[in-house]
Amino acid sequence: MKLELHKVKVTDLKWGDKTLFDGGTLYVNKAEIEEMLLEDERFAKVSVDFAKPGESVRILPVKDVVEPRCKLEGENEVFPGFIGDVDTVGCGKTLVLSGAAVVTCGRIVGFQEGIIDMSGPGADYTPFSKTNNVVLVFEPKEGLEKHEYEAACRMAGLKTAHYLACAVKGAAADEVETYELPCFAEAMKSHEGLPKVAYLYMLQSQGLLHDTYVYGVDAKKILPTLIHPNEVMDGAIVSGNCVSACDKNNTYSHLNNPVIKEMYARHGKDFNFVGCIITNENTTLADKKRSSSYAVKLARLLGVDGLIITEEGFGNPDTDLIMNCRKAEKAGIKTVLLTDEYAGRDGASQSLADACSEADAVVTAGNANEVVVLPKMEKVIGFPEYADIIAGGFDGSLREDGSIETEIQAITGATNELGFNRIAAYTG
Amino acid sequence: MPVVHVCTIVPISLTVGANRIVPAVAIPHPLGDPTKTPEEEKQLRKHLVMKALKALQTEVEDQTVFND
Amino acid sequence: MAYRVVHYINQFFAGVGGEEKADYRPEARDGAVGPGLALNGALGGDAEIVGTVICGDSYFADNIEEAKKQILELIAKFEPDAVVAGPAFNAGRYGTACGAVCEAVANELNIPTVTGMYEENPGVDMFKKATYIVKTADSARGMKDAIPVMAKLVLKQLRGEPIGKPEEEGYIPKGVRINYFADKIGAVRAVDMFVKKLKGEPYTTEYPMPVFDRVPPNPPVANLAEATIALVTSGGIVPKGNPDHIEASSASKYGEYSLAGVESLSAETHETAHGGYDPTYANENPNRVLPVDVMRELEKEGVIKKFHETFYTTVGNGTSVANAKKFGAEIAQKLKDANVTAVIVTST
Amino acid sequence: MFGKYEKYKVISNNKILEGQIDCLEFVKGDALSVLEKARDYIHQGWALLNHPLYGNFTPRQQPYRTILLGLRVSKEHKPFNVDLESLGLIEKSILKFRSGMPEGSKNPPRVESVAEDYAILDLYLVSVNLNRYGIKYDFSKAISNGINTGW
Repeated sequence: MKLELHKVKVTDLKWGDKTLFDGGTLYVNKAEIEEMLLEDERFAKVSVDFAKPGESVRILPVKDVVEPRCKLEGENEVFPGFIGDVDTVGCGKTLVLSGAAVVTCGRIVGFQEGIIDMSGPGADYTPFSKTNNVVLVFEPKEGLEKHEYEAACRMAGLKTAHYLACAVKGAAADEVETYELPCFAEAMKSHEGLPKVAYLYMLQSQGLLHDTYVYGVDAKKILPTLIHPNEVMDGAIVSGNCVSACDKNNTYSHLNNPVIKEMYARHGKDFNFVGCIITNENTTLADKKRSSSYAVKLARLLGVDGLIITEEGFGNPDTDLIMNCRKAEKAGIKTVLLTDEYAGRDGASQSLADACSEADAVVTAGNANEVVVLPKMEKVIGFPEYADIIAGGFDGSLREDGSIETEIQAITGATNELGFNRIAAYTG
Repeated sequence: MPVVHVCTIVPISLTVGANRIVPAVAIPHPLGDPTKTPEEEKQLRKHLVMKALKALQTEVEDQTVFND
Repeated sequence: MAYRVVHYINQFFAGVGGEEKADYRPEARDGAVGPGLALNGALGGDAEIVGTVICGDSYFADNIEEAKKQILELIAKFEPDAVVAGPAFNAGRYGTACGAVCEAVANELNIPTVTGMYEENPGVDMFKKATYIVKTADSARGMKDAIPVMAKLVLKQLRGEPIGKPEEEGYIPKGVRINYFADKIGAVRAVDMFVKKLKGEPYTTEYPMPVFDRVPPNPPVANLAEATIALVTSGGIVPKGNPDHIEASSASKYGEYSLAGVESLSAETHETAHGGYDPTYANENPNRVLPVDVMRELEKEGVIKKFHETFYTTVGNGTSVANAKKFGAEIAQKLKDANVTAVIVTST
Repeated sequence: MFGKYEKYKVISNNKILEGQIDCLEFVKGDALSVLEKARDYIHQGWALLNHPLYGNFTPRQQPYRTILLGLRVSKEHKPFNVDLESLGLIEKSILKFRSGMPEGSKNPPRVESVAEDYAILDLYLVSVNLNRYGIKYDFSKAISNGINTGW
């Protein structure tokens, strides 16, 4: 499968009568978006706003972040099962508005959503302080159930991302990246002498408001399966969860999965990257056992020498991570794990809820309990009063002067376990 | 000075590095069984302690679990 | 104005005398004394040793609470901005005193502290969480190397500068996880580590998993009929009312209780302090956890020579490995001193 | 696999489940007391069917816990046969809860204002597992139990 990402660099956002792209600026027709989204009867109100890098702006509570993409050539459309049909994606050409993002913002449950600061110390922690954000703020119809509201917000984010990308069709790409991996028959024969490796990609799948979708299918209902990394770049994996902001993989980070990117970069040099296995993180122990065994079995069928394993979330997924690691290592497959930590505010508690001696190569995305103070911003998009109850925040965290004292758990993408950020931790 | 560990959850004892291990009855009552009569229960306890003493008299080279 | 530093040292380094002077009582002197002169130099004028507090190692060890109080008062009088203790190298009592003084200063005066010890000094395990302990050689020959590292750490704290990784700054890890921004993103670090692991090259995990120790087995009891057997339990059996208030979980202490004249435990005399299991059965009949009735019987029957009349008890539930190790070492020493032949440890 | 338990037990302090499930043992108390109750049953041979740390909450965030237990169908059932995996998990989870409790407890989140959210989210997460094991309950009744406030 071969996929070209045609990247158009967005450096500024402006309101316009027509949504179009000109000289690095994305002009956005606000009314058109609001109208489009209000077609969904589940919303009572939708408003659109901008948040750009360096501005004194805070967005909260943030649900998801999506990068605008659409197909230029090839079968189907991006986000299969939501925007596109359920047919295969990952081939042909895809337009990417790099440097831009759609941020969805609304109170689904009164906690578990995140904060994005566009400047100040908080901006160092979130990857989305560096993107030009089109922010969607929702209010639901009265009496709408939470999981229905989540589905509506999810769909609205994807729709808007697709809409923005479609309006830019025809613009010259600043950069074209090509991603190609051959079929297994060929992959097994190529790059003789290099170890064969795969990526084991864990997806949050604990239940309503804690789910991830693969081609529109709820990931808790899948058995671990193979996916081509190019499919992920076309939006085959969509986030549908409202779990802790710092370490849920929002749709943006699935689309731009840095592990996939880096494994492609080293493919043919340091190893032979043969593919991705996706697995889930269910809450019944029987499912955990079945999925970890099945995922490792797939790795064995592929005959790989090594697996990079990334976790999503914390707590019970630590058990999935350790099961995956232990079963792979017992099968003679070398593993590296990517996780984050909950070591307490003083950093003195046990970081993970599970452990095994086989897990001897771990990369950490930092301690999510670290406390930071986020100074007052001139403008707040969303609902500032929720700072108090957002995960990681606590009573009194929204101070009278408008600053927020919080654990970085509340910052969107702060301890992303796909390894999106530079943050790490050591034992001091 | 040899030590014997009488405990219910043998795998934990193995993990923490005990060298002589005698499995016990149950977590809330490692050396007893409330479903038995007091006499039977004491017999059971004595049996376990004797097993522990036997373990203390046994030469071991590695972690050893003393089953019946 | 230079920061004010107080230096704590023992009688030996103060030039008072050796072991024969180890009961020397706490005393304060103005300015730097002994190793303090070198330390003062290393502080380079940004900070100055305004006073030195001296205490004999035995006096401290024998009167810990009282000594701590006296020393703290003497230190406070100098109105310091920071306290440096030692370095104590491999001297166990001195190391413990340095650690305890630093801990008390941090808690009571809320100012930065630094000490220095050899890795195997027992003070390290006891106080590494409470203060920065610079890693030193095992004897005073390491003074020259230790002083500048300690000076740098105290200055960094005084100036509010971030303290780097233990290997960069030369201190023994406190065991707390600290965030920092690495040069590369996590995914790149993971793939780098992955390539090294695949090639069999050395790599360092960013999060070491908790590990457990192993000890070689001890030789067996040769003659049981001549043996003294002791009971130790992590099942939390204590005299009724839990006189020492051993915690239901995360125990910070163990209990040491006499069984002189006790033939069997009962619901009237003993109970469990353990919060990790349903206590109904243990409270009904504590012999179910600590088999005193059977031990007495075996003693009478001559199967064993003697049942050791002191038992040791703690709560295994959630108790930190460091505490458990400390309890274990102390209990083992006491049993050894009492000429116990072998031990039965019971756990729930 | 899913049919090998002869009995189920649901232990919960989630008030919206009260009266909705036949095998429910309702615990009046905090989340930790639910875990401790479950642990006592595990010590007596019950197996844990869902991970006690379900949902991505730090222990001091989520006031509700609902734990599913199953008793194995076994001819030679030993009374005190402990399921080690269950035991390990419940112990680790209790430790997590204990270590997480003191932290911030001086400033707990304003739970009252979001208590209903917490209760409903707990139901959402646990309903997947209840369905999995065919444990009957009335989802919409429980939800309407919970909705006292709009959002």
